[in-house]
Amino acid sequence: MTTVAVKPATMAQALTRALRDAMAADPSVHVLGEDVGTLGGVFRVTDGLAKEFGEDRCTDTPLAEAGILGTAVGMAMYGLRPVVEMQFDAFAYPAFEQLISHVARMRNRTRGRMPLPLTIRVPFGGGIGGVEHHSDSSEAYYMATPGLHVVTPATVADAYGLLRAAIASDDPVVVLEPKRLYWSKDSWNPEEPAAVEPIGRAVVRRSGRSATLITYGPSVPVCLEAAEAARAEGWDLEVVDLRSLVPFDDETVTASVRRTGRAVVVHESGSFGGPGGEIAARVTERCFHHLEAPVLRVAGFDIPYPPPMLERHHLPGVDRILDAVARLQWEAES
Amino acid sequence: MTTVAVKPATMAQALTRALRDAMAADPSVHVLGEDVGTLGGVFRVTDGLAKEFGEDRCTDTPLAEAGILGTAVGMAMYGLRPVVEMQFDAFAYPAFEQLISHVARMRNRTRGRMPLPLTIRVPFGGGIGGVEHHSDSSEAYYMATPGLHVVTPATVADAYGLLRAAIASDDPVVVLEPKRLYWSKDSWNPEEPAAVEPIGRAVVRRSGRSATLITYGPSVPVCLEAAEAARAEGWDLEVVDLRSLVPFDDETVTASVRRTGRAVVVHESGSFGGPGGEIAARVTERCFHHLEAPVLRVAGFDIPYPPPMLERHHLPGVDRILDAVARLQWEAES
Amino acid sequence: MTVMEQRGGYRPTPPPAWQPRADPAPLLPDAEPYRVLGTEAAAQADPELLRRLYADLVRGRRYNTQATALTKQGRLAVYPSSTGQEACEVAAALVLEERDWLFPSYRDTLAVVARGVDPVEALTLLRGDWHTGYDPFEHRVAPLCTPLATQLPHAVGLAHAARLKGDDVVALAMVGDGGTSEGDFHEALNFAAVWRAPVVFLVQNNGFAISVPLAKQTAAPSLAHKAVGYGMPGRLVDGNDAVAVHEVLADAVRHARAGGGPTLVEAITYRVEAHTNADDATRYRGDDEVETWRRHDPIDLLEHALTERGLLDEEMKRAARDAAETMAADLRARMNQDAPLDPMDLFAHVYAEPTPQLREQRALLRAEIEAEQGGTQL
Amino acid sequence: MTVMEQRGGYRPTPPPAWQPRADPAPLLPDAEPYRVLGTEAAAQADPELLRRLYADLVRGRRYNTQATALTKQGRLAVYPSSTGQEACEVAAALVLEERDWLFPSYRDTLAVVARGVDPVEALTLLRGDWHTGYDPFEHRVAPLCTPLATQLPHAVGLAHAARLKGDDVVALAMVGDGGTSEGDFHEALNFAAVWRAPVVFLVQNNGFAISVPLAKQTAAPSLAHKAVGYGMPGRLVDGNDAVAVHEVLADAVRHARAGGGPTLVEAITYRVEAHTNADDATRYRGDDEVETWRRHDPIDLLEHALTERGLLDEEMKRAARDAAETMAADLRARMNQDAPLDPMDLFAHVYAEPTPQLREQRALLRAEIEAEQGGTQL
Ligand SMILES: Cc1ncc(C[n+]2csc(CCOP(=O)(O)OP(=O)(O)O)c2C)c(N)n1
Ligand SMILES: Cc1ncc(C[n+]2csc(CCOP(=O)(O)OP(=O)(O)O)c2C)c(N)n1
Ligand SMILES: [Mg+2]
Ligand SMILES: [Mg+2]
Repeated sequence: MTTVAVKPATMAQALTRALRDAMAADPSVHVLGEDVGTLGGVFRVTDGLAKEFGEDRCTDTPLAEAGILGTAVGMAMYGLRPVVEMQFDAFAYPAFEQLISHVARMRNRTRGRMPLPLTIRVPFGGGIGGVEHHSDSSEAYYMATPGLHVVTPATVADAYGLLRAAIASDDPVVVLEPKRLYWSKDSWNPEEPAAVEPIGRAVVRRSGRSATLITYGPSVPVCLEAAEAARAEGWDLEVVDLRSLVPFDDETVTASVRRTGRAVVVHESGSFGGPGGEIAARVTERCFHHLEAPVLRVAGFDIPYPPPMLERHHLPGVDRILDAVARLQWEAES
Repeated sequence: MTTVAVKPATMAQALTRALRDAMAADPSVHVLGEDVGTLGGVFRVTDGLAKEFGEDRCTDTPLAEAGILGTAVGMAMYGLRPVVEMQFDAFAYPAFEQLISHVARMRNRTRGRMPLPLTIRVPFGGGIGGVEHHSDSSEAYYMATPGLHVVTPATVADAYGLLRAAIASDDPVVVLEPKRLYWSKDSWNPEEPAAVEPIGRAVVRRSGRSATLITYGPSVPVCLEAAEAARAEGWDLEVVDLRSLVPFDDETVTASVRRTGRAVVVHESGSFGGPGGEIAARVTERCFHHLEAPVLRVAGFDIPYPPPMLERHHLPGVDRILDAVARLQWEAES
Repeated sequence: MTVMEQRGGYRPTPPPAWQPRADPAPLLPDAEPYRVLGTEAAAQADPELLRRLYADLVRGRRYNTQATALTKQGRLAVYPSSTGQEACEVAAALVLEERDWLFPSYRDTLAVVARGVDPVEALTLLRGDWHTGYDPFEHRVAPLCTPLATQLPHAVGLAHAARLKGDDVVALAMVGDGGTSEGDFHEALNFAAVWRAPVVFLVQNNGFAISVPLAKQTAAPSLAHKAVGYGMPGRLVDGNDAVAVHEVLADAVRHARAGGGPTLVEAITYRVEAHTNADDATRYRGDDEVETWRRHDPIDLLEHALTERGLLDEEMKRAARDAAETMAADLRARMNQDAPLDPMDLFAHVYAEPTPQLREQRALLRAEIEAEQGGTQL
Repeated sequence: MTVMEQRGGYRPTPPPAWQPRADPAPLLPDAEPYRVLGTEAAAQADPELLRRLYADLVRGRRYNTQATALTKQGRLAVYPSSTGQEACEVAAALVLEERDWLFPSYRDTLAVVARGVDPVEALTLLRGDWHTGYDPFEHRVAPLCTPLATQLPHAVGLAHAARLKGDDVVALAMVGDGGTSEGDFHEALNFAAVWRAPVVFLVQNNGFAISVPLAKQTAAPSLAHKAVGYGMPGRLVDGNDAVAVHEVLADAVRHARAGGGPTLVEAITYRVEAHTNADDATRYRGDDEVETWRRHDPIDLLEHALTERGLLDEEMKRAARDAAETMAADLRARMNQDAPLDPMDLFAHVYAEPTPQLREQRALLRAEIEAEQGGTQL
C-alpha cells in the first residue's frame, strides 16, 4: 500500500469524492438535480461527475423540486440509488409533499418490501452572506418526519463518511451540508478515507469536565472555539458533535451530560420549535438528577433568516455561547 | 337583548358560525378551498356559505393546494382576508413552499407594509378511523416557522373564538381543527358567542395541586378524563389547554408548573422533534428549581400515523398519561 | 455605447433562427373522443379481445358492487367505487406486459385486481390497514396512491430508470381529472417528455373531483390538450368504450416501448356512484346527469356490440356472471375475516433497523399490552 | 345484471355529447415569434413609442452595467443582470396603467425601475438587506420574488381580487423559462384561466436556467404552447424586439382588462451575461452563441429602425445617453452609502406585535450590543 501525503482538502472536495467513489463502486448510484451536470452544481460538489460517468448518471433535471424528488422515488423503486441535490435548503420546500408522504413512508407502507435507498443532499444554514431564501435551517422539519434519517457533517472526514453512509443506507437519508463549511479545510487523505461508520453515532470532539456543548454541523467549529475561549474563564467544556440528528445518539450525549452535569445546546436554526427543544427535553428526561442547571439553548432567533449585514447578530457566536455557559448556575456548585 | 336558550352545538357548527359571522361582518372575508362551496366541505364546516354569500365569497377552487394558498396570498395583497381550507392536514404539504417562503415572511420582508391577513384552516390529527394520509399531526412544522400564528381549539366556544380571532388577525394564522372533536358537543349559545379573545392565551381547564398536564386540541378532553381518573390515585392534576402554540403563553404555563412542581406534556403528534420537546425545554428553563421531576412527554409514537385498527395504541390515552404521572418521582417528595 | 456605434457597417441581424422544438400538429388530440363501439370500426374488432374485455368488465362491475357492500358491513373503511369506469380500469391492466408497471390511484383497485393482484390484498389499505397489502414487485403494481398526482413522477422515474438499465419496460400511470390541477402532474409530464421516458398517463376524466365539476377545474379545450405544452401526443377517447380505450392505450404503450416517449390519454367517463361511500353526491349533481351516463354504460356498450356480431350467447353471459359471483363470494368471505394485526408491527418497518428511540417506544407499547392482557390495573 | 338485461328494448346511447371547453385554434401561438422591427410593420410603428422605448432601453442597459459594476465593488451582494433582455423588462413596465400591478422575479429589477421605483429601493434586497426596499403599494409592484414561479399564483389572486372588487386592474407576472417547469407555474395558469383572472404571464425565455439550456427544460414546441392546456391564448414574440413585445403585451393587457382572461406570452430572448456575477457561464456555453445574440441586440434593433425612419438624431442619442449616465451616477453615489441597518429591526415585523418570545430575544440582543458598544468584556 502506497502512502500518499495527507493534503488539506475542503469539505466540498470530500463530498465530491464521496459521490465519485460511490458512483464508481456501484453503477446504481445516480445523481440528479438542478445544474448538477454540466455546471457541477452551484457549490461545485458534483463537479466532474457528468464528465466521468455520463449525463445519464449525473443528470441536469428540469427546474422542479417535487419532480426531482418524485422521479427519484420512482428510480429507487426500480433499484437505483438516487442522490438528489436540492440547490438550497429553502428550495427543498416544493418537494415536501413527496418527502413526507412518500419518501419517509414508502418502506413502512409496503411492510418493508419497497425501501427507498435515496439520499437527499441539502446545502443548509447561513453564514455565507446569502440573500433571502438562501440561508434557511430546515432540520426541524426533517427531524419531525419519522422515516427519514438526518445527518450533518462538521468535518471534512465526516462529510465523506456520512455521505458514503447515506448512499449506502437502504433508508432515505437527508444530508444537511453546512454551506459555510464547504470551503473549510482539513488534512484528509482522499486515497484512504476513513472507514464509513454507520449513521447514528455522535462523537465527543473535545473532552471537558465543566459542561457539555451539544451541537452539530456549522456550529461545531464555533463551539470548539468557544471551548477554547472558555478556558480563560476556568471552564473546561466538552463538545459533542451529534453528526446524526436522526437517529439520535442518546447514549453518547447522556453519558457526557451525566459526567459534566451541565449542558448547552447550540444551533443556528430558530429556537422555538427547533431541534434544541427536543435535545434539551430528552437530555433532561435522562439526566435530571445529574443536572446542576437547566439545559440551556443558544440558537438563531425566531425570525426569518436575516440579511448578510445582520447575520452575525443572528448566528450563535462564541460570546453568546459563553454567556449561556455563565448562566449555568455555577454558584450552586460551590 | 333577548335571551336565547343555550343549546348543545358541535365544534363544526361553531366553526361554521364563526365563518358566517366573519363574512357577514366584513365583506373582505373570502373562503376558498377544495369542495368548500357547493358541498360545504368534506367536514361540512363551510356548509351554506356559498349559498348565503355567493360563490365569489366561498369558492370551490381547482384541486391544487399551492395554488389555493398562493392565490390567497395575492388576494390578501389586494386587501381581502382569505380563509383557506386545506382538506386534510397531509394535503397541506403541497402548499409548504408558499407557506414558509411567502405567507410567513411577507410582513417581515416588506417591513410591515404588506401584512397578510390570511387564515389557514387545517383539519388535523387522528382518532377518526381515517385511512393513511388522513390523520397527520403537522403542528411541529408550523411551530418551527417564524411568522405564523398557530392555534387549536379544544372546546366549542374556543372553536368559535379562535377562528374569529384568526380571521380578525392581521397576521397569518394556522387554525388546527381537531378532526375528532368536530362532532363534540357543548352547550354554547351561537347568538351570544363569547367575546373574541386575542390569540396567545392558554387557559387552566382544571385546577390541581399535584402536577400539571400541558396539552392542546384533541388531547385536552383526554387529559381532563385522565385528571378525573387520577383522583383515585390521590393525584390532583391541573390541566392547561394551550389554545395557542404560537405565540406560546409562557406566563400561564410557568405559573402552573411552579405551583405544582411536576408536569407532563401530552399531544398526539410524534414525540421526536414534536411540540413536546419545545414545551418541556422551555418549562424546564423557567421552572428548574421548582421541578421535582423532569417534565415528561406523552405523545404519539415516532411512526407514520397508524391505521384505524391500531390507532388506539398510538394515541395518548388515559392510562399512558397516568403511567407518566406515576413516573414523576413522587417518592422524592415524601 | 451600443454595438451599432462600435462597429461601422453593423446592421442588426434577425433573431437567431427560431425552431419549434416539435411540430405541434400531431401532438394535438382529435376534435372528438375516439370511439369504436357503436361505429363501423366495431365490426373489425378482434373477437378474442372483445370477449376478454367483456368477462373482465362483468367481473369488474361485480367487484365494485361487492366492495361497496363491504363498506356497509364495516369491512372496508372506505371505498371509492369505479362503477361506470370499468372500461378504463380493465383496459389499463390489459394493455400492459408482465414486465410493465402500473401506478394506480386510490380509485383504481379494480385495475390492480385486473392486473392479477388478489382483491383482498388490493383492498388492504382501504380496509384500514397500515400497509399496501400486495407486494409491489410481484405484479409490478405500485402501492395505491392517495396524495393526488404524486404517483405520476414515480412512474416517470421508474420508467426512466428501466430505460437507463436497458429494459423495455413501460409504466402506465392513472390519475383523475382533479389530479391534473396539481403541480405534480405538470412536473411529471414535463420530466417524462424531456427524458422521453416510456410512460403512459391515463387521465380518467369522470366529471368530478369529489363535488367539483370539470368546469371549475379547467378551462382547457380538453385535458388531452395539455399534452402539447409538454411536447407529447395527447389522445382523447370515450372512456366507456373499452375497445377504444384499449386501442388508444395499446398504441401509447407501443409508442413508449419503441422509444417514442410518453403519451397523455384523456378518457371521458363518469363517476356513477358518489365519490366514496362517505360522500353524498346529491349535494352537487342531479339524477338526470347520472341517468344519461348510465345509459352509456361500458358493459352495455360492449354487450351490445358482441351481441350484434353474434359473439355472445347466453352461456357465455352466464359464465361471465358466474365467474364474477365466485370472485365476489370469495372476496366477501375472506374480507369477513379480521385481518391479523400485530401492534408491534407499527415499529418494524419505519426504518430498515428500528432506531434506539423506536425500540424504546416498542418496549413501552409491549409493556402496556402485556399489562392490558394480564388484566393488570394501574 | 346489466342495464341492458334489465330493460327490454334498451340500446346503449352514444356518449353524452362531448364539447370541447374552448376552441383550441385561436389559443395556439403562431408558428414564428412575432416581430415588428426589421419587418415592414416597423414603418407604421408610433414614433412616440419608439422614442420612449429607445430612451428607456438605453437607460436600462446603463442600469444593468452599473448594477453589475456595483457587485464588483461589493455594494451589491449579487446581481442577476437583464442585459440583452431590456426590451422585455421595459415593455412590461410600459404597458401597464398606474392602477395595474407588476409581479417581478429576482431578474426583473429593471422592469421595477422602469415602472418608477427608485433604483436604490429596487436593489435593496440584492444589496443584502432584509426587506424589499420599496413599498409595494406605492407603485403597485409586488416584492421581488426568488423562489421560482411562486409569484405567479400571487398575481392571479391579486387580479382575481381586484376583479371581485370591481376594479379593472390587470396584473402582469414575469417568470423565466426555467420557472415554467415548477408546479406553481401550472397551478397559477390553471387558476387564472378557470377564474378568467385579468393576468398576463410573461415568460422571458432567455435560453437558460442558470446552466441548464431550454432543451433540458422542455420538449414542447414552444413554451407558449402550454397556454392551450389551460384554455388561454399563447403568444410567441421576439423578446429583443421592444416594439413587438410592447404590442403583444399591450394586446394581452387590453384583453385581460376587457374581461377576456389571461394570456401567456413567451418572449424569445437571451441572457447575454452570466446568470449572476457569481456564475461562470463559460462552463456551459460557448462564446459563439453569445455573439450571435449580441448581434440581435434590442437597443441596436430599435436604433436601427429609428435611424431608418429618420426619427433619431445625434442629439437625441446624446440626450438618452446623458439621462442614463445621470441615473447611473446617482445610483452609484447613493449605493456607495452604507444602508442604515438597525439590528433591532430584525424583531419588528415578524408579526404585527412581537410575541413575548421575540421580545425576550430582542432584549437579549440589545444587551449584547450594548455590552459590545460599551466595550464590556465577558
Ligand atoms: C394532494 C391532495 N389533495 C386533496 C386530496 C383529497 N381528495 C381525495 S380525492 C379528491 C378528488 C380527486 O378528484 P379526481 O382527481 O378527479 O379523481 P376521482 O376521485 O374523480 O377519481 C380529493 C380532493 C388528496 N387526496 N390529495
Ligand atoms: C424553487 C426554486 N428552486 C431553485 C432556485 C434556484 N435558482 C435561482 S435562479 C434559477 C434558474 C432560473 O432560471 P429561469 O427561470 O430561466 O430564469 P432566469 O434566471 O434565466 O431569468 C435557479 C435554479 C430558486 N430560486 N427557486
Ligand atoms: Mg374525477
Ligand atoms: Mg432563463
